[in-house]
Amino acid sequence: MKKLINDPDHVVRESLEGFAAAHPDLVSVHFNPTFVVRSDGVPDGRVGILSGGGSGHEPMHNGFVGRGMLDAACPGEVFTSPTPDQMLAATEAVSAGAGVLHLVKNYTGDVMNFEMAEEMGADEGIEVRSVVIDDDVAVEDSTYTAGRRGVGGTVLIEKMCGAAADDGRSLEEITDLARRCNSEVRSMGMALTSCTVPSAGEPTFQLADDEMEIGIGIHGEPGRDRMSLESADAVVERLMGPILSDLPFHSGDDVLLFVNGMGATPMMELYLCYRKAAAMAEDHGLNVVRNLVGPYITSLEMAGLSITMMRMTDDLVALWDAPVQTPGLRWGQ
Amino acid sequence: MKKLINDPDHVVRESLEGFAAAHPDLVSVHFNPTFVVRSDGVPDGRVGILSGGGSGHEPMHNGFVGRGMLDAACPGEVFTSPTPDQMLAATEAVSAGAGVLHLVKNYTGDVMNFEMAEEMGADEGIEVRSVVIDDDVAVEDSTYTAGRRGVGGTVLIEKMCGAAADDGRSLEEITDLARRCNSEVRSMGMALTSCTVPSAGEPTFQLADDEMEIGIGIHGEPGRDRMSLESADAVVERLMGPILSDLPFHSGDDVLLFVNGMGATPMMELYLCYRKAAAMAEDHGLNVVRNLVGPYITSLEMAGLSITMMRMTDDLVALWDAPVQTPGLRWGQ
Amino acid sequence: MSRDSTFVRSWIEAFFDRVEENQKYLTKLDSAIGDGDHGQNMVRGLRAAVQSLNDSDTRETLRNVAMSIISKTGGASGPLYGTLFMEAGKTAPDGPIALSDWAAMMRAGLDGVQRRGKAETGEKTMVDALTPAVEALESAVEQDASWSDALSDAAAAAKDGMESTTPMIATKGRASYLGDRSAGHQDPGATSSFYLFAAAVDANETSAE
Amino acid sequence: MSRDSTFVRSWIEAFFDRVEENQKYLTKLDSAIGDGDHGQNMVRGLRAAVQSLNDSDTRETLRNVAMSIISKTGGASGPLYGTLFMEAGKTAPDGPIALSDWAAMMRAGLDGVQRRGKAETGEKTMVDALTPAVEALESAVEQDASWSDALSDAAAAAKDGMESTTPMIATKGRASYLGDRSAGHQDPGATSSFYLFAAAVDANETSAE
Ligand SMILES: Nc1ncnc2c1ncn2[C@@H]1O[C@H](COP(=O)(O)OP(=O)(O)O)[C@@H](O)[C@H]1O
Ligand SMILES: Nc1ncnc2c1ncn2[C@@H]1O[C@H](COP(=O)(O)OP(=O)(O)O)[C@@H](O)[C@H]1O
Ligand SMILES: [Mg+2]
Ligand SMILES: [Mg+2]
Ligand SMILES: [Mg+2]
Ligand SMILES: [Mg+2]
Repeated sequence: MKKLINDPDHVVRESLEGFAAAHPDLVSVHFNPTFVVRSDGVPDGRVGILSGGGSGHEPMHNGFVGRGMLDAACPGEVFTSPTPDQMLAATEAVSAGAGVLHLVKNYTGDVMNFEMAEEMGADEGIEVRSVVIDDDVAVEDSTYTAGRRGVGGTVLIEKMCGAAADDGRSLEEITDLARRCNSEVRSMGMALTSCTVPSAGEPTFQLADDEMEIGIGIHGEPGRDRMSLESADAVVERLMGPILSDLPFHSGDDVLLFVNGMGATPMMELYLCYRKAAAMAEDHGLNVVRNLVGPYITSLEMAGLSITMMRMTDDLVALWDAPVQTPGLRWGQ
Repeated sequence: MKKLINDPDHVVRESLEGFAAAHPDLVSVHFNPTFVVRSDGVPDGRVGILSGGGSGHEPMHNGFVGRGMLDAACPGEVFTSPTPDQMLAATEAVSAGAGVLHLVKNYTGDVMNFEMAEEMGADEGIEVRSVVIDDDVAVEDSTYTAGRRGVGGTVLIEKMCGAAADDGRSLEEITDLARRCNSEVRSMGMALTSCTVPSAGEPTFQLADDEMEIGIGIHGEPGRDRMSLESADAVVERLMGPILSDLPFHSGDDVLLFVNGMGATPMMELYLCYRKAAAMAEDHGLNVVRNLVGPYITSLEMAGLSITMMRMTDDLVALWDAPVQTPGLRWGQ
Repeated sequence: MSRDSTFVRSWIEAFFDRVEENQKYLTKLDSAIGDGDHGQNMVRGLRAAVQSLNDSDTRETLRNVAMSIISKTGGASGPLYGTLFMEAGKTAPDGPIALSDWAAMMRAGLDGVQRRGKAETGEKTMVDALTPAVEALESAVEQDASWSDALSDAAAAAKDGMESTTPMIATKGRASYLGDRSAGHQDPGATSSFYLFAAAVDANETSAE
Repeated sequence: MSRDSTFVRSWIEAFFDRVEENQKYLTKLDSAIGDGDHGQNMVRGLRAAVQSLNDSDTRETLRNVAMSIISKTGGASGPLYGTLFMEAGKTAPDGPIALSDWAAMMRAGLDGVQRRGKAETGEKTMVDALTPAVEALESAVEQDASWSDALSDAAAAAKDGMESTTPMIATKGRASYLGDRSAGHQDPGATSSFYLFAAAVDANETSAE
C-alpha cells in the first residue's frame, strides 16, 4: 500500500487538520463531533445547506463548504458514513432561522445515519428537510437493490442548492429544487484500477492489466461488469449510452456535462474523454450549455472516470453561474 | 498500460480538442502549429505572457491560459519540449504592442527550443524577453549538471507575471519580477510510483511496493535517490529540509506554501502532507501568508507530491491575490 | 436460572474480542462485495462500546453500548447494530434476566434492525444470521432449555444463517449494486452477527467459571 | 570519388529506418536515465524529414531536413539534430560532395551541436558518439581513404563512442539530474547518433548497388 499517510487510523483527522490550516478564510473544522463549517457563518434567515458522507471522495464534501455551495459537511471515516452526532452538531451550526436542508447520497449507511440524526434532532426546534440523491444509472432502482447510488449529481445539486440559498429561497423551495435536480440528472462511472482503504491495507478489488470495471460507485466496490480494457471513446460510449437513454435526454435539451476523474486519472485523459462525451451529446441533439471537467467526487487513488449529465433550464444555469467560493470550486464574486 | 486514451499517438491532439470544447469562454486552441491562447485576446498595450512545455503536466500550462495568468501556452508531445514554430505563432498571437515574456522551465530541450524560437523571431519586430525558471533544489546547480529544473515555482511565477501584466507593468518590469520570484522560490518532489508515457507503453521506472523516489522532476524520470517508503510526515521532512536551508528561508519570512500533487495522489493525502509542511514552516518561524494545495503541475498518473515555497512580500501577495480566470486557477473577478 | 448485567458486559467484551480478532477477515469479506470497511467500523464502534461499560444496570448498559455504536461506527452497520442494542436495552428487564427475557431482547433487537434496514431474510444481510438465531432462542425458551443449550443453539443457527448468505444475490445494502456478482461471497454483516451470538456463548462460559 | 544529393537522401531515409526499427530501444534507454520519449521524438522528426525529401540539391535538402526536425521533434534532440543538419547543409558544396566536403559538413554539424548544447566529450551525450566519428572521417580524409572505408570507420568510431557513454556520469541533459545513478546506462542520444553514422554506411551500400 503506497500512500502518503502516517498512522492509517489517523488519516481523516490529520487530513482535516491540514485542510483547516489551508483554508481558514473559508472553513472551520470542528472535532468530536467532526464537521466542517463555513468560517463566516450562515447569514440570518438563510437556509443552511448540509451534506456529508465517508471521507475519501475529496474535494467532496468538505471542499465544497464555503460561500455559495455547502454551509457544512460531515466527514466520516474513509468510505464510511458519518454518525448522527456529527449531523446534529453541524445542523445546529448552520441553522440561521430558516431551516436546514440535508443532502443525502443514497447509500444505506448514509440514509440511516442521516435519518437517525433527524430523529434525534426532532426536538431541537430546527426545521430539517432531507433529499436523497440517486443519480447512478449503473444500478437498477428496484426492489432487487438498495436503490441507485448518489454519485456525480451530488456535486451539481450541492451547487444549485447553495446558490438557491444565497438567492434567499425558502427551505421548501430549495428542497423542491433539489428533488427536481435529482430527477433531471444521470450518471455512470468506470474504473481502470481499484483503490486502497488505508486501514484495509490492500486494494478493494484487483483488475488485471487488460481489464476495466464498468458501473462502479465511489467507494471502491466492484461494479456491475468486468471486461477487457477499451479505448477512451468506447468507454465513453458505454457510459453515455445508458445516461442518454435512462432519463431520457431529448434532442433540443440543454445540458450540463460533467466529466469527473475518480482520482488518479490525469486531466489530459479527462479532457480527451470530454471530447467524445461532448460529441455524443451533440450527436444526440443536446446543447451543452455548461460543463465541469476534473476530479470533484473521487474514490481515493482510483483510476477511472464518471460522467454526469443534468438537464438544464435557464434558472438552473443561473444557479450554476452564481458565485461560489469554496476550496474545491470557485467562480464569480 | 491502463489509460483512457485512443491511439497513443493522438493523445495530445484529442485532449486539446476536448479542452477547447470545454473552455471556449477562456481559451482558443490552434493546431499546426499548436498553441493555446486566451479567447478574448491580449488588450492593446499589455505585455503578453507565454509559456509552454511538454504535455502531461496538466493543468500546467494550458490550464493557466485565460485572464490574469498566461496569455498563451505551447504544448509539446507528452514530456517533450514544444518546437520553435509553436512559440513563434503563439508569440505573435499575444503581442499587443508592449512585448512578450517567455517563461521557460529549465530543461535542456525547453531552453533550446525557446532559444531557437527567439532567434527565428528576431526579425518579427516583437520585443521578446525570456526568463528561465529553475527552482528545484533536488539538483545541484553546478557545472556537473544541466542546472536546476523548473518545477512548482513555475505555477507561482506564471500567476505573478499574469497579474503584473494586468497591472499594466512593462516588459522590463515583469521580466525583473519573474527573475526576482525565481530567485525567491524553492521546490522539491518525490514519487511513490512512476508514470507511463502513452507512446512508450510502460512505466518510465519501476518502484517496489515498499520504495519511494526522492528528488524527482515532472517528466517521470528517476530521481536522486531511491529508498524505503516512509510516513507522510517523514517524507515532508525530506522535502522541506532542503527547501528551507537552500534559499535559505529565515525566521520572520512571509511565505507562500504550495503542496502539489503529482497526479494520482488523492487530495486527502495532499492536505495531510500540508499539515506537516505548514507545521514545519511555522516551526522555522515562517508566516504562511498564502498557500496552494492540489494537482497543478503533474506528471501524468504519477503518485507523489512536490512542495514549493516562495518568500513573499506585500507586493507579491497582492499579485497572487489579483483576479485570475483560467480553467486551472480561478479567484477574484 | 438468570443472568445479569455482568453477563451483558461480558457479552459485549466478547463481541468486541471476536470482531477485533477477525477485523481483517470482515474487511476482506466487505472488499469482495462492499467497500472494505466493515472490520474497521465494527472494531471502532465496539471499542467505544466496551469503553462505555461500567457498573450500570442492564438497561443503561445496553443504552450506552447503543449510543457508542451509533456515534462511533458509521456506515450501515452503525445504525443497525446501534438500533439492535437500543431496542434490546429497552426490552431488558429491570433486574435479573430470564432466558425468556433474553430471547425477547434479541427479538426486539432484530425487529429494530428490520424496521430500520427494511430487510427480510434472503436478502444477504445480517438479518440472515440474526433471524435463525433469534428463532433458535425462542425455540429454546419453549423447550425450557438451559442457558448453555439455548445460547449454543442460537450461535449454531447464526452460523448456519451466516453461511447461507454465500450463494445469495444481495438485494439490500452495498452488495446489491453488484447484482449477480454478489453471489458466492459470505456477507460481512451476517458474519459479525454470528460473532454477536458466539460472543454470548463466550460470555456464558466466562460466567460459568 | 564523390557523392551527391541522392546519397544524402538515402542517408536520411536510412537514418529514419534505423531509428524506427529501434524506437522501443531508444525509448527504453531514455527511460532508464530520462523521460522515455527519445524514440518517439526521433521517429516523429525523421518521418517529417523523409517526407520533406524531393529532388532538391544537397544544401536545400539538408535545410529542409533541418527545418522538419526542428519543427517536429521537440525535446533536446530536436534543436540539436536540427542544428547538426542545418550546419551540415550550410557547409555542403553546391555540386558533388567530395569526402573532404563530407567530413567538413559533419564537423560543422558537430560544431553546431556543441555550440547549441555546450557539451564536450565525456558528458554522456550524443557528442560522445559524434566526436570520434567526425574525427575518424577527418582521419580518413587525411589518409586519402575510400568513401567505403571512411564511412565504416566513422560508424565504428561512433559505435565505440556510444558504448563509451555507458559508465559515464551525465553532466548534461536530463540524465544529469540522476547524478551517479546515470552511470551504467548507455546514452540514448549517443545511440541515435551512432545510427546517423551507420545510416551513411547503409546509404553508401545502396548507392553502390
Ligand atoms: N438494509 C440492510 N438491512 C440489514 N443489514 C444491512 C442492510 N444494509 C447493509 N446491511 C449490512 O451491513 C453490512 C455492511 O456493513 P458496513 O460495511 O459496515 O457498512 P457499509 O455498507 O455502509 O460500508 C452488510 O454486510 C449487511 O450485512
Ligand atoms: N546539452 C546537450 N548536448 C548534447 N546532447 C544533449 C544535450 N542534452 C541532451 N542531449 C542529448 O539528448 C538526448 C535526449 O534526447 P531526448 O530524449 O529526445 O530529449 P529530452 O531529454 O528533452 O527528453 C540525450 O540522450 C543526449 O544525448
Ligand atoms: Mg462503508
Ligand atoms: Mg522529453
Ligand atoms: Mg462496508
Ligand atoms: Mg527524453
